[in-house]
Amino acid sequence: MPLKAALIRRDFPIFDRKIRGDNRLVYLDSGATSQKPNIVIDAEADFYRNNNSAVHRGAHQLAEEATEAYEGARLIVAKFLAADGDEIVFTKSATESLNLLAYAMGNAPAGNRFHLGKGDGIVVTEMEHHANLIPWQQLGKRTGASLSWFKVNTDGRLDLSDINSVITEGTKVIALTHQSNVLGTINPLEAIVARAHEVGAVVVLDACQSVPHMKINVGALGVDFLAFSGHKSVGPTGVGVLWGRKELLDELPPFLFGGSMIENVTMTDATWAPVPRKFEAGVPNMAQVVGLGAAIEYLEKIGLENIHEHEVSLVSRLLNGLQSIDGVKIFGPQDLNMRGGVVAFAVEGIHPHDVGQYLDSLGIAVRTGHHCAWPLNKKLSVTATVRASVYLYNDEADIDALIQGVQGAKKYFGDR
Amino acid sequence: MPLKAALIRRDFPIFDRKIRGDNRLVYLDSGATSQKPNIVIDAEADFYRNNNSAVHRGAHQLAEEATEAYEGARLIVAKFLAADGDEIVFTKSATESLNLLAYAMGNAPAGNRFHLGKGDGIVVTEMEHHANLIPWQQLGKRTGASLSWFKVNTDGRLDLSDINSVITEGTKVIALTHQSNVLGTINPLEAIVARAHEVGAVVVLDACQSVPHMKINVGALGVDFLAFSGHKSVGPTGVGVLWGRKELLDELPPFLFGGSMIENVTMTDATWAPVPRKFEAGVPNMAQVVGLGAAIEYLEKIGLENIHEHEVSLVSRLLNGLQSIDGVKIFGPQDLNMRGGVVAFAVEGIHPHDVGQYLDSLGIAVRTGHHCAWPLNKKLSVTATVRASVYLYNDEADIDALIQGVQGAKKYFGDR
Amino acid sequence: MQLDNLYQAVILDHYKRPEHKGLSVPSDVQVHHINPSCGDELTLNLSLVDGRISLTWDGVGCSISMACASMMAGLLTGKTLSEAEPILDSFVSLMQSKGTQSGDEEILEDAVAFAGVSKYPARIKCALLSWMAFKDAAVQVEGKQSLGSEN
Amino acid sequence: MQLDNLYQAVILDHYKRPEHKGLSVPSDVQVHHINPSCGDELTLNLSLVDGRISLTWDGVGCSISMACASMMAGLLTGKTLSEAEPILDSFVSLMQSKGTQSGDEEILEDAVAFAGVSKYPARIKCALLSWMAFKDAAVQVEGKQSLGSEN
Ligand SMILES: Cc1ncc(COP(=O)(O)O)c(C=O)c1O
Ligand SMILES: Cc1ncc(COP(=O)(O)O)c(C=O)c1O
Repeated sequence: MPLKAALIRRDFPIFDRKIRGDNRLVYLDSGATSQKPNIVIDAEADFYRNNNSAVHRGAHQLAEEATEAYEGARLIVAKFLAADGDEIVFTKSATESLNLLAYAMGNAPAGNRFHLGKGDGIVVTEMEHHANLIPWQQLGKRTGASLSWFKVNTDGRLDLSDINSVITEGTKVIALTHQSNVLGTINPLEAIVARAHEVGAVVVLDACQSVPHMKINVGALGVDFLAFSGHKSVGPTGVGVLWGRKELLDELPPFLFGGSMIENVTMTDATWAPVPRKFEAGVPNMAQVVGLGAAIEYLEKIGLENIHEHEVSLVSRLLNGLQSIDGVKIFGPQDLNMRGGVVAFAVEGIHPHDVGQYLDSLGIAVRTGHHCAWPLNKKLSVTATVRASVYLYNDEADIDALIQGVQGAKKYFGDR
Repeated sequence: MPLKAALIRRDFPIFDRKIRGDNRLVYLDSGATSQKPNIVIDAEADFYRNNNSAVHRGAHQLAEEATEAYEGARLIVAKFLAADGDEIVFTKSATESLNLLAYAMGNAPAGNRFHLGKGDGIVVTEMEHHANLIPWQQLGKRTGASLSWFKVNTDGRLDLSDINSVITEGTKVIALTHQSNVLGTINPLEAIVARAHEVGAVVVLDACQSVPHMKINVGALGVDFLAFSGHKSVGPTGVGVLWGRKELLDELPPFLFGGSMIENVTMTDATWAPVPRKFEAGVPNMAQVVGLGAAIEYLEKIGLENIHEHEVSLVSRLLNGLQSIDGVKIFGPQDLNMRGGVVAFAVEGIHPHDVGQYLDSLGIAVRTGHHCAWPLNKKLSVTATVRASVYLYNDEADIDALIQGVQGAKKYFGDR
Repeated sequence: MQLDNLYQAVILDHYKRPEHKGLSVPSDVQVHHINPSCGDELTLNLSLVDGRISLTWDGVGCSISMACASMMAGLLTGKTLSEAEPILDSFVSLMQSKGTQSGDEEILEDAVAFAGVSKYPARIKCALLSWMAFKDAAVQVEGKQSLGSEN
Repeated sequence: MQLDNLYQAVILDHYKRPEHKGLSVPSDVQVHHINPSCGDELTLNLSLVDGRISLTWDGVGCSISMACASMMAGLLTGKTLSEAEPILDSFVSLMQSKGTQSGDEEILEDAVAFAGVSKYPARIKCALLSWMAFKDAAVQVEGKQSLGSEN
């Protein structure tokens, strides 16, 4: 069912404002963070106004209500991913979710399946966001495990030709992105998951750029852990999700230590509560979790399939438009079947920052820079790119504005 | 200047609601989490409605505005603590702030002043919240450093008589709470800070229960790091603060790895941005940080001295009232000069859960349990206590309701 | 008063005059359970005498958890493990009913008095403390028996 | 167009026809600075000839950062380190002025064209990239000199 972006935009109050004078907001930076509908803003506010209280503690009515709201959101997220409630851990961001995994594995004692040491291997890819690269670099340094990676082809896809020599018997973890936040590439997972499980490794999926944009069923993907951020999913800032298979979360040691994650505590020792509470120390980001529940219900009402279809059609228009401009180079696959709503490009002779600044003067928000994927930029031999990313509230007029804007930038910087 | 709690309550929308039928809300659980004024709720919502965008990235107007709002809040917090902006790190909670320190110290290589190993010592106290105990237990286990602690006297104060044998030449870190979240004790810091610095150790202050309730000047306290939570300071959930001396934060290795905290990244290595960004990986909890800024401005407008005075007067009334009830035992010091607005007590023959449940039926919210300080409970030989905690919106009627409620509970459970 | 629904007289009776309290020595299995959110503790001794359950317990906790242990011990003592199973299931489902069930008196006898607890989510753990301890003990004792029968 | 305030003609000129670009060999000190938020890079060679600054540079970056390096090199070359200091200070304070200053032409000459940058917080780092590199290089070269004079 085609989306009515104009109607959807009415749910998002930020589109009422003007940019740089009297320009309408053309927001093409949802890959960095999405805008928020009223229903999400209100869910957070209503929690504070009516039910605010520390969850899982206190035997008073507010505490009961807060707990119900918080745990209710967990069930919404679980259903959304086709997972169990006990498999959903709330964090502050995808960055924390991924660091949680790396640190928790670092905490695993010998004998634990997550224990890493010399001879063990961690595998990533050249297209990872820093959040799914540096934690693993550091885990390798801390434990002695080696780090290796899948290369990226010139067309912006993973090179899986050497899969059996990249993922070896010693490999314990493979961490990769579902969709590149620069190239837009959607990585095929079957071969990697199969090979990983063949050697007894777990697969960690950075789903920041996929979960908000397409229907995800964790069972069908076959991965073992998955991370995403609320703020990219029309949800509040300050909340992320880690999903993991129950039996793996059971075995994984905890990460943050403090209140509510314990079973018993003495001055010198502590034991842990069952999952998911083992991973949720302290008074949690309650209002944000409740807001994320509202966000996911909103996305589901619109339909993730519809959102994905809408984005594909916008990206198709965008790719065509950009290709028609002389001197524009697009990074990443052109095949719409293997890409999502993120398009990175460069304009010959004009630095991305300058392109971005010119677009901004027209009210068009894009991202410029290395997009937290510096090694990928180096591989592509660019210092920076312009990145436009679309979401459910964008429409064809936004795409056309961008294309005209790029033409305008060429004129502006070329003719002066 | 005496507070007008009745006027203040009008700023907090939750007091419009009714509890368990038609009871007014008597909220005496601010030690767990505080309620939020409209101005804070609106600050978060307004950020989403007007300026939402990823900070420190993108060269468009929204990104500029979001960055200004976010960094503006940092300056508010810095001024509030009489610190520098670069010394303020935003986290998701005090729990994260304290874990950040423990993990970052665990990451320190030999030669770094925070490096710990066999022969080094970590010192805590028997009255720590789990959030300021377990991270240090675990750091000790990971590094081989030993854990020792200050004992708690029978009157609920720290026993500093053996300070020179608890803090020794090998001690690297002393982590303690400013105010106990169970006993209400405000710990004197001079002797500990002096001894710590004499042996070259750093002092980490868990200020969760003090920063929201009294004027704090980090320089005057003399400590080296300080942590508190936004949600206990009339701020949003999902935001915490770590303050640290600039030169110490400079030397401390990072904790969470990801976007925005880097200087340069290759496939195998990374270098770090200057503080505070080194400690703020990923798209941060922007709306919550902005909300915290509004919360602190609100508290400052009312005046921390006034808030503290108000709480002391309420606690005085509460202690007197409880002492007049037969069979009520109060834990912690009775001297109002060394205690804050948290009072834990037990009622002979009635389990705290049952007392709490009875109070709840009257609309009175208290906390029951071990309050995440299990070792302290064991030391006090109780499995649980009832805890009432006051804040700026409480008044004498709240205290009187609690005292009557306790009397009612005695009757309810005693006579049946 | 709505609270009377939670604190039925029979519950407070058991709290004040607990039954089967005091641990028998020896027992086939002993389990120790804690409610981490409040620190309440329960130790349960389970023996099978001619295949019939014998339960004794000790602990510290609130009226709900202690009364529940007392009533449970009375209810299950003398039953076989397979007779106990549906009783456990019935009690657990009553607790999860959010106040929509009143409990099957045929099965639960006096323990239907705990129906009111299901409306107070924070207290359900109190009521289940002893039952979860029993569940744990039953699994252990069955393990021991099957080991024994293999020898 | 408001944007013209940011992209003054003289800035775009320097961007298209940069001056002092191409690194001299040898130099007293060489520094390499990066703008981590965008990946822009600048290498700056600083030599002192009879106490007078000689600057050459190379790099990749946006019009603002590259034009700024070009103009700065021209402005500082031939000056002494102590003459350069107030120029640096003046430029930094112009950048921090949030659009409230227009810059002192006596001191900054053509570099007042960057006044518009101060209204775009995200671009201030671009303009400061070369100046911070110079500051760093100046400290290093002074360190070398004082070492030299001790010998
Ligand atoms: C003394 C003390 N320390 C630490 C914490 C942990 O704070 P949070 O749960 O907000 O992370 C709390 C509150 O729960 C506390 O009272
Ligand atoms: C692919 C990818 N991974 C990880 C992240 C990190 O997410 P966050 O900054 O929300 O923690 C992002 C977004 O910045 C991303 O696009």
